[in-house]
Amino acid sequence: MTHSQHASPGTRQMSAGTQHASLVTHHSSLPPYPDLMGHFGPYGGRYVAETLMPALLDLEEAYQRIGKQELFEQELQELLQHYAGRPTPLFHARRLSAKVGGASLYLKREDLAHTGAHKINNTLGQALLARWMGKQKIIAETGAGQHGVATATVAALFGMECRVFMGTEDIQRQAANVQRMQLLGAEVVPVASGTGTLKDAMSEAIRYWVGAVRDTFYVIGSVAGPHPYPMMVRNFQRIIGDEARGQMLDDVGRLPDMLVACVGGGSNAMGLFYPFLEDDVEIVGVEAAGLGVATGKHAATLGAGSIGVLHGSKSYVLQDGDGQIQEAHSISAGLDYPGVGPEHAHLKDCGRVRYEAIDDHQALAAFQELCALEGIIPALESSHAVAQALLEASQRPSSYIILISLSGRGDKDLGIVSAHLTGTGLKS
Amino acid sequence: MTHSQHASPGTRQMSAGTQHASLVTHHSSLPPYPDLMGHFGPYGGRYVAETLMPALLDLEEAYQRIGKQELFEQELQELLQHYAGRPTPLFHARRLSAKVGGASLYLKREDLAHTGAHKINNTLGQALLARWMGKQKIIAETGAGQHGVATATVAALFGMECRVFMGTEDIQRQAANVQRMQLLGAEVVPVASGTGTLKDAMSEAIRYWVGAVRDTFYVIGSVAGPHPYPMMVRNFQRIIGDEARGQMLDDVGRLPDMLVACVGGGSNAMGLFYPFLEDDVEIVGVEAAGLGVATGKHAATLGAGSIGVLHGSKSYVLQDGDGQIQEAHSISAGLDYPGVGPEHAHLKDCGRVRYEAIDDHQALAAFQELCALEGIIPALESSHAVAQALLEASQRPSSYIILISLSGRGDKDLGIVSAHLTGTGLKS
Amino acid sequence: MNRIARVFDEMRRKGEKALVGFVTAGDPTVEVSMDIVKAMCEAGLDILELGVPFSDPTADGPVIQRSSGRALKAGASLTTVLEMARELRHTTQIPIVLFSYYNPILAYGVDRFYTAAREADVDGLLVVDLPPEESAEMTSAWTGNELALIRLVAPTTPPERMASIAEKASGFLYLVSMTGVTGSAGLNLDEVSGVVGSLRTRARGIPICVGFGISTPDQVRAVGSLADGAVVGSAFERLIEEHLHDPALALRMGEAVRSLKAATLI
Amino acid sequence: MNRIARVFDEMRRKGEKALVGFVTAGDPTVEVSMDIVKAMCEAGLDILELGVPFSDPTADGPVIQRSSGRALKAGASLTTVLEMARELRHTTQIPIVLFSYYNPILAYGVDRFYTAAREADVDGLLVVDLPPEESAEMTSAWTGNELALIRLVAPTTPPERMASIAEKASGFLYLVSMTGVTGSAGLNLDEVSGVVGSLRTRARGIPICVGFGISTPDQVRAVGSLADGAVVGSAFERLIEEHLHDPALALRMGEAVRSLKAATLI
Ligand SMILES: Cc1ncc(COP(=O)(O)O)c(C=O)c1O
Ligand SMILES: Cc1ncc(COP(=O)(O)O)c(C=O)c1O
Repeated sequence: MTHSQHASPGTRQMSAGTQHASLVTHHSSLPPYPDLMGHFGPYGGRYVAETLMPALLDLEEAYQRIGKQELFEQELQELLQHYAGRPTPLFHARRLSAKVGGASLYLKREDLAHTGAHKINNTLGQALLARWMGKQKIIAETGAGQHGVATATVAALFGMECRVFMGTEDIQRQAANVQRMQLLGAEVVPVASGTGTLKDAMSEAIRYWVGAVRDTFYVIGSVAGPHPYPMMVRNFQRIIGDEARGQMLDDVGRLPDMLVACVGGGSNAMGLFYPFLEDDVEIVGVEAAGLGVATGKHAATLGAGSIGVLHGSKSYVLQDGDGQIQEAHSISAGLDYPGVGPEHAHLKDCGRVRYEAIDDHQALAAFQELCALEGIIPALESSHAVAQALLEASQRPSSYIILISLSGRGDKDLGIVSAHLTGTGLKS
Repeated sequence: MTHSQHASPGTRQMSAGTQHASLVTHHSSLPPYPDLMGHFGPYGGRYVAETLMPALLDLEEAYQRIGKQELFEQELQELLQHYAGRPTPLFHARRLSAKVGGASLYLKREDLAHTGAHKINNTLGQALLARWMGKQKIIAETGAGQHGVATATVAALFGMECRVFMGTEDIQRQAANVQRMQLLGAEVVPVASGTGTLKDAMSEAIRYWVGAVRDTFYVIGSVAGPHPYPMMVRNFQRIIGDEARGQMLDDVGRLPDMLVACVGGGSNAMGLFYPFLEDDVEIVGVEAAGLGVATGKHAATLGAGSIGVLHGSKSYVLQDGDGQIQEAHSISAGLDYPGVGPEHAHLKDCGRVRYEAIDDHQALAAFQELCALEGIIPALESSHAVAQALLEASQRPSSYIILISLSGRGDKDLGIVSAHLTGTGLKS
Repeated sequence: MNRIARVFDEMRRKGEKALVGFVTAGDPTVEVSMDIVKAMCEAGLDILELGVPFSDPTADGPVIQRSSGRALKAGASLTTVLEMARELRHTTQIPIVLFSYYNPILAYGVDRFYTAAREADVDGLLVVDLPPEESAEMTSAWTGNELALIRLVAPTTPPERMASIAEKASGFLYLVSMTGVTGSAGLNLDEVSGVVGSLRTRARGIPICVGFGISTPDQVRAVGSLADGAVVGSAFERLIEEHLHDPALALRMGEAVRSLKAATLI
Repeated sequence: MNRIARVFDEMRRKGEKALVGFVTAGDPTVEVSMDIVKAMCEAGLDILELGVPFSDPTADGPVIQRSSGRALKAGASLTTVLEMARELRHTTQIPIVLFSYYNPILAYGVDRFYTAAREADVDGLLVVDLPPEESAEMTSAWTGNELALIRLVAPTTPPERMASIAEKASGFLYLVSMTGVTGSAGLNLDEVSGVVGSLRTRARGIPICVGFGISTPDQVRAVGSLADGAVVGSAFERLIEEHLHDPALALRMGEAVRSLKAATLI
């Protein structure tokens, strides 16, 4: 998407048909990736049991074939606009900027997308692809429940059968989202194995898929999993960055100086970052430091993990010396994952993106700041990005612009937040 | 807003500066109203204690003076677009339409507005006006908590002190919204008097205002209360109808045949209806029939009430023979009010709008239908409109278009819905 | 000359100020309420304000809200209040002013109310939520003008507005002492003095009574030094509430009136 | 000729089919696991698959998930498994195939693993989540090719893909009997027969063993009539789970092997 497509200032336009069409984009500074095998440098790939390989090859073929068709593009754009509420606004957070007394902060408002997070961009894309491929059953894993809700939502919209795998621990801490999925007609399958969180939900979804692969489409919720998912999800999410890029040019007349997004699996971050990779823009991904990286109770996969293979792709993972996957910890269920999308691993290694980590306490404080200063209740996931942006902003002049991915709204987190605020005496 | 302003199909535009500028609109079929005293036919007016009269006169003067200024308009449009997420989409609910097998149903997606309902349109307008008037303190009443949240939100955005009055009964059934308001920095004042619901919250807000009128702006949440509120709130909400009208013309090429909206105080309904009043469009307002109008446990003020004066204006009210206000009942806290905006009373009397009532059971069924068929979880308030639209649609051909105001999202209602579905065996 | 005017004439002659007493009619029961009101009149009250209970009294603080609630529970209504007034006339010539929200009157029927109030020999009416802007619809339906229409003036009322209110007022002007609902604390005599002064020059000779926040003889005396009368309401209702089941309640109310009335004799 | 090839040669000669037995190494403890494995080998098992426990076994059903969990809790790791293999070699010449997910090997170091596996005299390796597309990165780091790389073929594998898989395979081809994780029920012999037939024409003579869902002697016999061997896994793990604290556990496992092995003698 070029600037000319956002030419009329003050209006919110959507140019149909181009946002995710370029499946492989060529960067001057970065080699084209992923390659045909789904590798982002040494990362990515397809590390799955043979039963699934043919399905992944089919999926990639179908995505490359269908995803490029104009009619598919049109349908998807229609849905993004009329159903998901795109484009989402770009908001200049003036009071937050003033408070921090440094750079100017802008928020890309994915919290206003239907179902309350960026996840819907991807589930609409994948479910539409499933429909074009003639699949009537979809499954998904979910942690915070946001991807589960977004999947259940599109399943309802398309009249598909939907099963969502969710850890028993997460079912407890995200009860409202469980109810939402059920109202939307999805079956929520509790996963008690392992730590009962997102990692185990994803493992279980893969297991189920192994058995149901012939007629079931697996809607993965982030830029993780085997190829073509990291590429495909990034392409469905790049609308965040494409829109934001155009909006910055329209509203401010220039690109931001920095992008900040939280990184769980990494889809909202890739969605925002991708269209800016060739620009002269600093890019920061923010992982969850949980109780602190030093305590071992965190989800800073890129910051403190090592290279491994989990859930079908090679990337950074949290693991012990024996290659056993470690439990992650974060106050936000959506970041509580010991893996990360392979493209992030690559962007880290080649230095294009800087990855930082924000702990539970900092995230909560940023959550409260945004509530009190701008009247926006962010998701705890997104609060990590806000917290990092506040740190960055404080060291920069007011002419410096930081664009934050506000990946979701915090309604789902009210229970957790109040428990923490009461428990820790952080009460505002 | 004229059609020409929505000329480019497929794009979502916002024309700055015109939506609510015409404070008094002249209808060919209806006399211009309200008159200078705030009367809509025999309804409306200012029935308040003398202490408040000067404030109301000031407010009206300020609104007429400031509301017309281009800079005010611009600021408001900016906020509506970049903060509240306007324009909200128009969505063709194909599966719902197919299921009912009659008219085509379109949804105006106020559920996607920031804070999850149309209420933000009005609170942005009023809080901005308060700011222009130099007031730093705002108060509000709330029932479902949506107006309270929307008020607390703009208070945070503008750095204002905010107090929200809420019935103790409603505090119980809308606990999440209480928490949201508190996180946003508002003080939620529990009102135990009377029935502990919206009516009493509004009475208490008025009482508080009587004492604090010199420096406090009262942000009323619907087209109720004394003049100029019914007119002002309608004008701040007419953006719903202005947008929808343009979107219908752009997307479908013609106006809808029917509008349907739920009526609590009546603000989302007036917001949608107002720009269509002179058009050849059937208009239906939907009140809450609660357990059934015959049981006496309902909120069908226009349908089963009589003329009276409540909370500062003359309109229909639910009252006994002695003029004592009766308790309303509805499964949806936002419709649970024994009064209704005076403009609706007028539109009823002059026959321009037909008012119907939908009971708890029907609303719940429509709630479930919309969840399961379209992946949209509506507010219980909005579910009343959906239910009525389904009834209307079933008796009409597929060429007939019904536009429904989806006034809010249902996240706030999950607890109530699940309690009812379990309790009544309605479980889908 | 009606009873209200006569009282203020008399006060002026005697060098006294008027003690205006408000109680909700029917609180705690219609019978006890009658006893209370009679005792108050016998104790020397100058003007009686009989409150019509209403479900949603937006201008009243908690004390009168609860009193209204008790009266409604006891079955009181505008009809009851009119009956009480009629019965009171058998024993007293005190000016009776009905104090009501508009809705009970509207539900009763505005013209029917006028007739009934006159039949009951009521002297005046104060409708707390009916400002001059809206009151024409009531008065124009009246079949005469023998009912004094008491008007409220608030501390927020600008001078020009005072004048136009006074123009339509009769009986007396009820000056609200502060911004707040009934029963609020914090009477500020300096402020009241200023507003009374401002109102006096625009009152066309209509007597001015000050109400809200007045509960002690000292306050009555102080207000009496500024205006033509003092209205006491919540203080009486508080007494009722504190002695709901006390058989000597009426006696106590009489005593309270006596001690307040004594403070009006300057 | 390595041990795996030798076994299939021998089977062919004897007119038997191979019984391939899978157990998770270290379940329930490393010691008991050694006893179990020894007993199984003594009881006539033809090929031993030693499972490397992994925290996130995405291709395994609940039984092997739990077994993996027990082994991890007991402290087992790839190092332990290699040690177990080395120790086993003191008492048996049975072909030992390590069955692992890729991550433990990656963490151990791919080249280091190759050396250690050869030192332990391991014969083959099956990495369940390493399809041919990705396996070059492992094998190219290997310092030799003495480790047979067992390949999976699934019912979803299209014919051309079977051929290309077979091309890179050595030891034997592991044909997954059904779409599903380990321990799934519902073995469909007609389907298996079709897939075996299809695979056979593309297998370049590499023996074919069928696994997943095989737990009874009848099933072993039936599969034996179609392929070169039957793999039994979850059935053994279920037995371990049911007799976790039974001192006769190893004996029972041996008995189970004997009764299944009997069914391979067609
Ligand atoms: C609001 C929100 N933001 C971020 C995330 C993390 O996912 P990702 O890193 O893929 O954007 C989640 C996951 O649930 C989420 O709900
Ligand atoms: C979603 C929603 N719709 C409708 C209403 C009713 O208000 P009104 O009739 O003013 O639109 C409310 C009130 O809380 C609401 O939250």
